[in-house]
Amino acid sequence: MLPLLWTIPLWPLLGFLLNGFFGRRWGKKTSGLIGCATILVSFLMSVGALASLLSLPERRYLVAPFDWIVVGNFHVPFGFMLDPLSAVMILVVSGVGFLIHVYSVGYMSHDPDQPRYFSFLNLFVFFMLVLVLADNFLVMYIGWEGVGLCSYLLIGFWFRRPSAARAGMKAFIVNRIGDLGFSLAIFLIFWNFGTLSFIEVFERAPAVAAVSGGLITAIGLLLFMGATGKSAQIPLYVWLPDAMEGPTPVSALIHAATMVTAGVYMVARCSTLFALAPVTLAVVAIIGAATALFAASMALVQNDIKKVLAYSTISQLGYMFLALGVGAFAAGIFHLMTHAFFKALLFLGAGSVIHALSDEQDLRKMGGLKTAMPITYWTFLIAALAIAGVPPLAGFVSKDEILWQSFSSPIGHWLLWLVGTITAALTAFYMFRLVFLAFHGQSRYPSTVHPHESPGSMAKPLIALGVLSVIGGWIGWPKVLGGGSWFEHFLAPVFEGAEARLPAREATHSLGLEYGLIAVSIAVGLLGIGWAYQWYVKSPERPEHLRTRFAGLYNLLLNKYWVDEIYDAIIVRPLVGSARFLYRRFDLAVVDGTANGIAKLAQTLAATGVRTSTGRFRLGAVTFAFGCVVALGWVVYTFLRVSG
Amino acid sequence: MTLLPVPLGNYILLSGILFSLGVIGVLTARNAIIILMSVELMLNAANLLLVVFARVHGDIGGQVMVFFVLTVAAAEAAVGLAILVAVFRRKGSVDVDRLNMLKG
Amino acid sequence: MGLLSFLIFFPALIGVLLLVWPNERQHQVRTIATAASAVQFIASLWLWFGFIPGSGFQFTESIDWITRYGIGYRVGVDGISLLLVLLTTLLTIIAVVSSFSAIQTGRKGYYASLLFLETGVIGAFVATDVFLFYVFWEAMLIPMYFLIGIWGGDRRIYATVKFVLYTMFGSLLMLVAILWTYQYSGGTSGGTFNLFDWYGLSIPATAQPWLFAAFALAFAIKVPMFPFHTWLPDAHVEAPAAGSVMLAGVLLKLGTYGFLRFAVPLFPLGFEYFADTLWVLAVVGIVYGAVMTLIQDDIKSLVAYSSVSHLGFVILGMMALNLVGASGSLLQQVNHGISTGALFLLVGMIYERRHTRKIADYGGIFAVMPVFSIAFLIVALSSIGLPGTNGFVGEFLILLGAFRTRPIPATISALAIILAAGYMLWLVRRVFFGPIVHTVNETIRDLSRRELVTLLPLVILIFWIGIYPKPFLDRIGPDLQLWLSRARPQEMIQVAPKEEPAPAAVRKIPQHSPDTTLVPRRDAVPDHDDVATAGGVG
Amino acid sequence: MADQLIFWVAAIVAIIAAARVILLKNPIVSVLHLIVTLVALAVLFLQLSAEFIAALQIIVYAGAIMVLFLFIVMLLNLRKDEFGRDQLPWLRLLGTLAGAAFLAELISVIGGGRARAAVLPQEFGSVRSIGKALFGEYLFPFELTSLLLLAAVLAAVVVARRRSPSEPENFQPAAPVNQAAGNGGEA
Repeated sequence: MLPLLWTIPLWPLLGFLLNGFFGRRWGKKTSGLIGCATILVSFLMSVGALASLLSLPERRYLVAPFDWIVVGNFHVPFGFMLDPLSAVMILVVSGVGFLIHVYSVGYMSHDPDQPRYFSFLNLFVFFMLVLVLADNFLVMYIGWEGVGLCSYLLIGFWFRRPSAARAGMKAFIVNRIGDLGFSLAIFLIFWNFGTLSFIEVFERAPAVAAVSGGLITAIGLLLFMGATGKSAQIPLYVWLPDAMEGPTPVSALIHAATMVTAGVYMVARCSTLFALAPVTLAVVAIIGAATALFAASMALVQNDIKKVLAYSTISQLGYMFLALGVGAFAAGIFHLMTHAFFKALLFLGAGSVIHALSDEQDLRKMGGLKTAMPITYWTFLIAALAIAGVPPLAGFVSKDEILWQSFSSPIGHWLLWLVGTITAALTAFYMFRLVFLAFHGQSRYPSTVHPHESPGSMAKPLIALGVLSVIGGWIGWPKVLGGGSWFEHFLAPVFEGAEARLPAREATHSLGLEYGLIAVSIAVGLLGIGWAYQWYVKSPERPEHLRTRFAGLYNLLLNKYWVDEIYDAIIVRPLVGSARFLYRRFDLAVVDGTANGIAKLAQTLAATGVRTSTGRFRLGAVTFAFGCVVALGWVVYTFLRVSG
Repeated sequence: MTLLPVPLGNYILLSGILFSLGVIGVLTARNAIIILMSVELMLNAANLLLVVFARVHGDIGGQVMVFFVLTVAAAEAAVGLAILVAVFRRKGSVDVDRLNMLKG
Repeated sequence: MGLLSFLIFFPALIGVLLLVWPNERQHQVRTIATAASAVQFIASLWLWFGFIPGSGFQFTESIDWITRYGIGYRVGVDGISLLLVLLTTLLTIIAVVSSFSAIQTGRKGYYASLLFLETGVIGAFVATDVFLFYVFWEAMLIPMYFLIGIWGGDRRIYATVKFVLYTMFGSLLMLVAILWTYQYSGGTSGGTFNLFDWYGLSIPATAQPWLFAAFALAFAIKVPMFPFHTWLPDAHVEAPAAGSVMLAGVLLKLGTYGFLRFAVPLFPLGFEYFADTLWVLAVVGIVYGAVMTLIQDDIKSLVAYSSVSHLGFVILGMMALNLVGASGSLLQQVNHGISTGALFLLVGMIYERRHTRKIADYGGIFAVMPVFSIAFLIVALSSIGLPGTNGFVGEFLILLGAFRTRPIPATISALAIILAAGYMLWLVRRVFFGPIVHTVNETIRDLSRRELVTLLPLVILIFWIGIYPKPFLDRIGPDLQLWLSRARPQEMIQVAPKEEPAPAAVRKIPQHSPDTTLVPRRDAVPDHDDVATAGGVG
Repeated sequence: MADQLIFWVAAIVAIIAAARVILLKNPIVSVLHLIVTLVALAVLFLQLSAEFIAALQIIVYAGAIMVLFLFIVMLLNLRKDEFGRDQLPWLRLLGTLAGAAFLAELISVIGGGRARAAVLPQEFGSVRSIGKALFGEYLFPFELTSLLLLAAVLAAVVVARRRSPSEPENFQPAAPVNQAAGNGGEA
């Protein structure tokens, strides 16, 4: 199976081409079928690849179908690599992707442009698989910008809506800013390592680090800049909330499960580089924690169901980066996987709610859907519990592991743990605020709307994801709670390079402390749920009351700390303004002006010349006479000088 | 070896004076007739010198030159005056400043 | 009569034929022009397959013309000019086919001008005699003058006169420099205009800056580089669609080609003297061009200003003085020809339908013209350098190379790829997305079959070069290596190689140190290119 | 001694007459003064043994050309100069300046010179010697002068003839002074 590794991404590409060219002619039904089929095939192949990978002793398989760019000694093959890390990723991408495709068949059934939707979705999966399977930085960069393109296309899918088109453009440009950092890192890597392939770069990393540590830090920071762009961390997160303009399954696949995790995957993949630069790791951890808290705070007050989930995603990504920052690479990836399950489920659940209320997204116009949509409600509840960190669900396992690592890891810090724990509380609160507002209480939607449970094709994926959200955590059940933390061992070979570079982990952490922290995180989760219950079910008027008292704070959070407006004011508006000023004053006036000026100068010279010939010839006669005088004078002068 | 009545310099000086008067006449006069006559004056100044040097070098060529200058002067005067008549007929006056048809 | 001479004079011949074609049979003019440019393209394909990478100038012909002054009709093609000649023939046939419906008046003159333009440009690309190059360099201005002057928009006279005067001003200085260098080659007593001899000349260091400056100015105006770019938007806005395609696709490349063929290798010390200024001008050109593009309200001038930015990249690649940068620069010249050529074709198509170039007059076109919009999106993505398209390969190599030589300017220029994404996607949003504001836009018909056929080859090339650029890179590699050995003056190599290898660490790793490819000694380079006229048909 | 006296008298007369030619306003008087100058020069010619030239000077120059001038002046009835204010007064100054400059340059070159002259053959200035020269060495220029005179005659006739009879003879006298002089109306 492994030699066919490089065909895994080709299936979705085939789906893209088929749907792209013939989709309209074949109608919606078949285009949906093709879309799902290609993803299923690549999922099955991924499973097969994982199986055969397990049998390989050194857990790594490389294949390079052809040479992409060869100039002098700059040699970049179009190569793929399968190792435990990329195996996990392709499984998540194709697995969750397949479920979302099935869900989309139902969700997009009424949309005339369904073929175009499925072709773009398949193209996205293709680029994501290329990104994840790449064996060198440049092929990863293809996937990197490719997924950016697809998110642009899919966010702006309903292009008739100006806000969607604007959001798409914003997403692509902010991603591009991140990609700039990534490409600069690639340049630095090539010129200092002589190659771009992961294996060789990581082999040489220690030698280069020995010579100039600063270089590795610079590379690390630039790579992380790319990651913040793609995974929506401070300061480049502004595009994700607006990305909710796209169809909900798109948000589920791209803006929750796969694309946004590309940054986390990249940092994990380059763990050796990051491990060699403690400064960079610290930056990653701090930004991760800060983003988690910052995003969670904004999620508290959002009224749009998808916006809440968007900020929740940013916050959870912050967790993953926190894990990577403290050296717990495996924990980060584990949370990535579990997050993919329950966040996708949350989005799809929100999707079926919106679908049922005929495209109503405002929480204040929902309520009491518990009875009308039991499956959606229960699966949504499971996911909410998981994200809130209630054992034994997946969310608890991965989040707790991160919190523990951030505390216990030699390069971790208790402050990071504290921020993480506070965020966990906030997460539990806003999730259950959403649950109670949407599903409990009396219905606030207009009577004309009759919410109904979404059809089978949408319900089944919800159930599947629900199951995954529950059992997903068990494969990484930590030893301390009697599990085999199998997931960590599975990824160990990938991160052993990095582990070796990190300061040794003293094993003497007392078990008691670990249990204590686990208890604290569970308590915090329940606290959040109870707090939400208290405010939104017990006494619904309290949030109203608080809103008036802390109006300032409320508005600050509601308007997202006015970050968008600040960016617009300090970057976009001055840029466009100065461009217009430069164009009008400088380009047209000065540069073009000088060119036209020279032309005018020639004309004016000619005009003055003409004016002197007045036609009265006496003037001419005199000038002629003086000419003769001068000529004669010269003759006389030379004559005198000679004879003199 | 015979002698000139006066040293050569005087002749040249005389011719020079006559020539300058001619030039001044051409440049300052506003009546076309005067200008034409000044030109004749300049020609005569040249004739004088020709004759003087013919005498000094004993070469008859000088005087032949004067003969030719004379014919040229005659031709020039004829044409000049003809133009003058035409201008007068057209402009009603021979004031030179009226002739500015060649204005740029 | 070699293949190259055929490629040069065949279009001119057909052009004359078209001019004398009887008026009443006007409709045949189109078919003749298409047939001629098709034959021309196929002939140039022979060039592609017959070319042997790495063996210097091929298909060379040398006929004495004015022996008294050492002027000869010497032509030849090498890695540097091969791709550009192919680009010319491809764009010409596309230009011809695309103007069937656009041009109704004076068809004969129009197609004849296109063909004469092709003659002039190919002549300039393949001339290996500096005098011959100058003749073609001036000759190609005339057809372009007519193309813009007669079939252009409303301010065409101003635009075309400005274009010709601007270029003429530059090329006159170049003529002075050519004659000056001619003196060094022996002047009127035994001097020669043969480029290969000129490469061997040892021009004193004091004169090189002046000579380089003159050549560089002429080419900088043509590229166009920063201060001399204002003629480009006017020329493009007023030129007919096919005229713009040829102008952007091919004429601009003569500027950059000129640097590669003449200015830099002939006067390396002069090049080094002006290195800093050129670096600054390139970076300013890139960023300033991108910023200017941002706020254009006319599609054509937007694309024109973006060309200023793209060609700034080409110069940047050249300034990097390493194989990676140079290959990227040459490849980007071809890429720019393809993507900007396609953009002008597309703009021409909607101009034919709506007769306006203002962005504000459009909106929501995607719903009405899906095929057109997808084509435009693909070309737009290629122009902003999305991986998988040709733009990325060129731009990446350029930035990679430039980063090696001077990281700071390279980083600043890299900012322009964000601006590029900005202005292009903003254009796409305002034209294609959003609701249909002007009702007249609802009735535009989508692309006709003919229009699709003109776009197809360009889109295919966009993806071919993007995904598998190897055949192109292999063909240009060796000759660029030769160019580098000439561009970096001899003494530079002995004293302190400008290209000192990376920090010590890499030196420890023997096999993979970047770009310390052995630079052949100057004398080792086959000075007088007496390479047998391999592959020549004649 | 007599020779010197004759020279000085003739010279003085010539200079004064020439000066009055350009200074006087009345054209008729100017013509007469020019004739006086010519005669004075003729005298000098005689002194320099150029009898034929002197004769020519009197007969052709004074007799024919000056008579033509007089005729024209009479024909056009040019009375006292009634031209208006001079447009370019500074021009007059420049003119004199140019003349003076010529003279100065000439004077700076003269350098005295001596009175010696060559021994002359017997009938040096006579008609015979000039005739021999004219039809000998200078035959070709002589024929050319005939051509020149023919051209001049033709030109004079063509230019001076009245256009078509229909053309009204706008033979009005000079327009009143200031109006005409106003910045050359019909520029």
